[in-house]
Amino acid sequence: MSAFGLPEQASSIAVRVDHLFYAVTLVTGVTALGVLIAMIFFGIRYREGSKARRAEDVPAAQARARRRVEVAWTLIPLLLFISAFVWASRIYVERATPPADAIEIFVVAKQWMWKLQHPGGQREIEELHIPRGQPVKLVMTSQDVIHSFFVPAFRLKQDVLPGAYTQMWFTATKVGRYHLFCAEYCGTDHSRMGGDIVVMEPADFQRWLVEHRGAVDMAARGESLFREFGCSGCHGQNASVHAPNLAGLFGRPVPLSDGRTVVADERYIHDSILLPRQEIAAGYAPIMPSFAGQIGEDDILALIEYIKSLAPEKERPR
Amino acid sequence: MTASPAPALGIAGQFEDVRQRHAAATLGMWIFLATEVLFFGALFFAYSIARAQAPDAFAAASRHTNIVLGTANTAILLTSSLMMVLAVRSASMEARRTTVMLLVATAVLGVAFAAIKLTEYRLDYLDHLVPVLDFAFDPRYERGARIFFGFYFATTALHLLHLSIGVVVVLAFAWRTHRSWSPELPHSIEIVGLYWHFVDVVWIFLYPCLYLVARA
Amino acid sequence: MNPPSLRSCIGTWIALLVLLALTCGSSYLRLGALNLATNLAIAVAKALLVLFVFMRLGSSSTMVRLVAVIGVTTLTLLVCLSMTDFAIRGW
Amino acid sequence: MTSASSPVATGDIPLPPNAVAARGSSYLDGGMTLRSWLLTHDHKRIAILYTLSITAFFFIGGAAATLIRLELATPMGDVVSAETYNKLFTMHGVIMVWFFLIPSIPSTLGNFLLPLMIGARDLAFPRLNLASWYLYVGGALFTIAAMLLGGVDTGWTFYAPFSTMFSNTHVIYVLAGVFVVGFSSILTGINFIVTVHKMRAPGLTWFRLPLFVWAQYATSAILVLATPVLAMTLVLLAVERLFGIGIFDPNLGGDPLLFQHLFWFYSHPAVYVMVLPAMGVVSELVACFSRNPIFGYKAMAYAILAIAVIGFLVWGHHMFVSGQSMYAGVVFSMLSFLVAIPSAIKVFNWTATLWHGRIVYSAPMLYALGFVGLFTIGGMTGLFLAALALDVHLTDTYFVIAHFHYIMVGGSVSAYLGGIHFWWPKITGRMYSDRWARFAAILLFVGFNFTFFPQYLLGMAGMPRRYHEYPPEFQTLNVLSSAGAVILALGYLLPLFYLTWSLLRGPRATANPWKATGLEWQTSSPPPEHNFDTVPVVDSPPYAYRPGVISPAVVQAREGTG
Repeated sequence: MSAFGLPEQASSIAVRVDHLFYAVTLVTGVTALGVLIAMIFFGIRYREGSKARRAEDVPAAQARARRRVEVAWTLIPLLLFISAFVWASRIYVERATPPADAIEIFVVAKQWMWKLQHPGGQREIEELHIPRGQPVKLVMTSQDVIHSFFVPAFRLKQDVLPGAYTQMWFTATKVGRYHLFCAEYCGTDHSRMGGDIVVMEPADFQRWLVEHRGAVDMAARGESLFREFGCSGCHGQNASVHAPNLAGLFGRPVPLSDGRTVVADERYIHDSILLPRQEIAAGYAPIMPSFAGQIGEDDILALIEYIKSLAPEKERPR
Repeated sequence: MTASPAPALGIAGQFEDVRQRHAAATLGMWIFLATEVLFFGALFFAYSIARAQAPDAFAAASRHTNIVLGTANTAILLTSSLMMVLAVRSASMEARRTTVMLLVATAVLGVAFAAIKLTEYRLDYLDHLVPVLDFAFDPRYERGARIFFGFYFATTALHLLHLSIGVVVVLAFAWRTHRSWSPELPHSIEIVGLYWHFVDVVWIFLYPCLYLVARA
Repeated sequence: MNPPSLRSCIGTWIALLVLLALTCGSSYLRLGALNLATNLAIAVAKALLVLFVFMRLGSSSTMVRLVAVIGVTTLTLLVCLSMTDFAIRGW
Repeated sequence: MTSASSPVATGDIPLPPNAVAARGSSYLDGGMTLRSWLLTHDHKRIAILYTLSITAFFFIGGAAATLIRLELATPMGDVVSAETYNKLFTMHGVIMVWFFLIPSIPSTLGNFLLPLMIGARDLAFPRLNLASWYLYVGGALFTIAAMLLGGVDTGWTFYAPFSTMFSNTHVIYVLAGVFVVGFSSILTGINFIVTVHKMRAPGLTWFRLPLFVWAQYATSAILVLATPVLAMTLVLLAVERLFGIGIFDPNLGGDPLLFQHLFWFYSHPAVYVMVLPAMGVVSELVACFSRNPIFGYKAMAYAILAIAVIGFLVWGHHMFVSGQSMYAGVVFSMLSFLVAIPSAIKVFNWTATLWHGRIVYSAPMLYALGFVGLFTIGGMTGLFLAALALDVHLTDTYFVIAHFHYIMVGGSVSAYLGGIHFWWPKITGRMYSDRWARFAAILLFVGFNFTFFPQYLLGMAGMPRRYHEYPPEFQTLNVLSSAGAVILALGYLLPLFYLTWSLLRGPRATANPWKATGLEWQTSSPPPEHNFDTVPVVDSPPYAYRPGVISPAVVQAREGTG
């Protein structure tokens, strides 16, 4: 990895970002050079005591020149800026919209480490293995302060917030080991909060997945957590307590007791576990205790995966 | 225009004449009030964002504020503004005694506002509504209510601070007017009045945000 | 700049108290979102009364009026541009 | 360039009789007792108080920077611990931003020159001016207290929830310090705006104002409108930290991006507070030493206003990867490109001012040209950060560090030093060694590029900012940067020596050693306590360095006031 200039291009977006980078460098470089040359030229030609001819009446000469150049040096930069803006924004918007078939990987940041979980249950710390050529989507949250997931070789960076899920996606294009940095200052060991992204050939990746299968997959881990934390006591099939049935819940609109309706997404489930009294589903009593302080963000993600895996009841007869 | 000689130096030697001085002071006060708009504006903005995130908790918490005292205080403050504007008026007519009385009335109403506000704080404390002390609230809304009362105490305390400064300044001018008359007084009192009215305007917005969120 | 007349001062004061009664009373009616709108509208009306009658903004110099407008406009900028985030945030 | 004070072609401004009079009536003759300084209402003496205070802070902040560069010479954290390193960059940022850069040009040169340039005897509110300085000192004391108690590790940006719920350092002291110094800015801003509106000499219409005054005016407007929002943001931070009220921390029910919106609503315009006054200084310098009127004076004045206004609309470009909505990113990116246009116009106009000039390369001019060069690089790289997809890669890396140091240190500090050198004879009544000053200017320019250009490359390669340790492949560039910092430090220390020598032994300055136009040069050096014995009357445009036909706009203006 070279330390001069842009790092290796290891994602599909990196190439396009670099093209834009070089284009902007070229335009600004030429302009800066133009200004520099003009300054040096005028500086030498019109130094005090030089023989160069000056206009009799400089203010009037300036006024004449102004009419010619002022509009030009306002409009030309404007046009260049608009092009750069459109070009850059297109890449940015694409970066914000992950494809539907992306592999979902869950990221939990905490002072000062990255914890990553594959949908198959493989868990990693400060190292992430991904296959080449396949879109990967990261769903990220933080357990404490704001962090930022930064992979220079992918030209990608996204802040990771506590209390919210942010996303980032990419398709790696080149096998190798790349730096992962935390880019948002997060306290004492901020500079040590890093790791590696390991891009592997899809076949190698499959092998890696199998070798590291040790644990059960994420939804299965969620299911056992569901029992461990006693969720099944109320939300389970045979529970006598009047609690919402979670089968098929994910992605559906949920009417709340205050008349609002929210979509049961990651955030809703997350908040319902930690702050059960904030958004009460209509028709239910606010009796669920809060699990704040008892359950880690990575366990919550496993629970979410489990709830996602629950198909609506009529489709899955028991 | 011709070059004019520098006037005798002393107070406000930087000004050419009284009119320039008045215009400068008025403009200065209004710019200061514009900064206050942004100061309190940022607070109202943060309040709105917090309220949008926990509307029910804010509604529930607001019901625990003391609307009788709050409304009475609003009326008192509006009346103090009337006293202030009348003081400005009588000062401009050089009615010295009336001016002093009206300024004192303004300050007394200000003190009454503060006294009621402090009583309210005491009642809030007894109701366990002070976040850092023994806060207790309906567990459904506890989190949001804590934020609401955080804003409640922060905003009212900042307002009270502004009001207290106003009371001191108004009393100082009452004393100055009582001691001796000077031709600058009407204008100075007018500028103090601008500040006083502004503190009133801040309260006009605080009142519905704190007391009237959901009374129905 | 002449000070406002006694009549307009007292009239404004009465209007302010009436508006106070209105805003307080209206909040006891179940109007839904209209409650908030009414309260805000009345607060703005009261503030304008104080600004224009008590503080004589209307008869102040152009520069003073400009300062008042710029103050409020800047605050509006803060709120409106932030809304491009808060109002349509994905999470 | 220390020639005698021949009268200058300054339009119709009459030289007051005392312009070259014997000294004995200067503002410095009011006594040298502590009392005569600490209770003074004279804007010129208050400017000196500010100069001494901010110089002290500049060197404290500089010392922190020195340690930072020393630590970064090797990839491992071997000079200081991670905690200490974090405290160092926090103190460097807090001190340089709020206790040096924001007050730098406005409170020193602005305070001294604004009344002189508009032909006033003082600012509109002299007592308020002194109060501003005391507030500055009060804020400084809080900050120093925080340093002595063990420092603060939040970074100058105080991002929540780290600053409110996680940092174990003395955050509250620094919040209080910045809060108080903010009110110092606000009071200065109010004072300057009222002064420019109400205290201008007869005939000094808006479009006869020097660009320095325009810049101070626009800066003051920003200070007045943005600082209160910062003040409230700091109050809210303190409320969350002290009382656990969930305003910003999501674990308590708050919104961390609310903090960032409020903070950058102030802090982006604050960047223009640091650079607009510098542009004002450079306009004066370039015009004077090219012996030319500023090219496109009106465009320059409008550009200053445009920068100030658009500066309020772009804060969201600090948050492109923060998790704010995608639409917010697009809107703020577009607005950020817009602010580059008036900046570009200014660079082109300074360059064009050289055209048909008779350029003299005195020390102030070298500083000014250094500013134009470094500001151009800093501004151009700002475009990379306004472009969304590029910002995603570059933000929070050394690219950003290099970018804002080019603007604020390469740009603003060069202009500040240029201004100090230009008006030094006016302020102190003494000349300095132009040879040494030119040497220092060149040393600074070289040292600056040496220090900060490698940081662009580091940022491109992906080195994040605020890193105590870094991967070994970044070492070469870091060593280059640290080596450059040595040259830069020498460049900053050098003026201390030759300017002190000038104070003690320097030859006496005449009223107008540079043959400059501008009312401040029409009074003696140093000026008398009340600036002008007779109020000057102005009936010509600024920068009348060339006799000749006055442009039609000016003729109209003259008829208007005639």
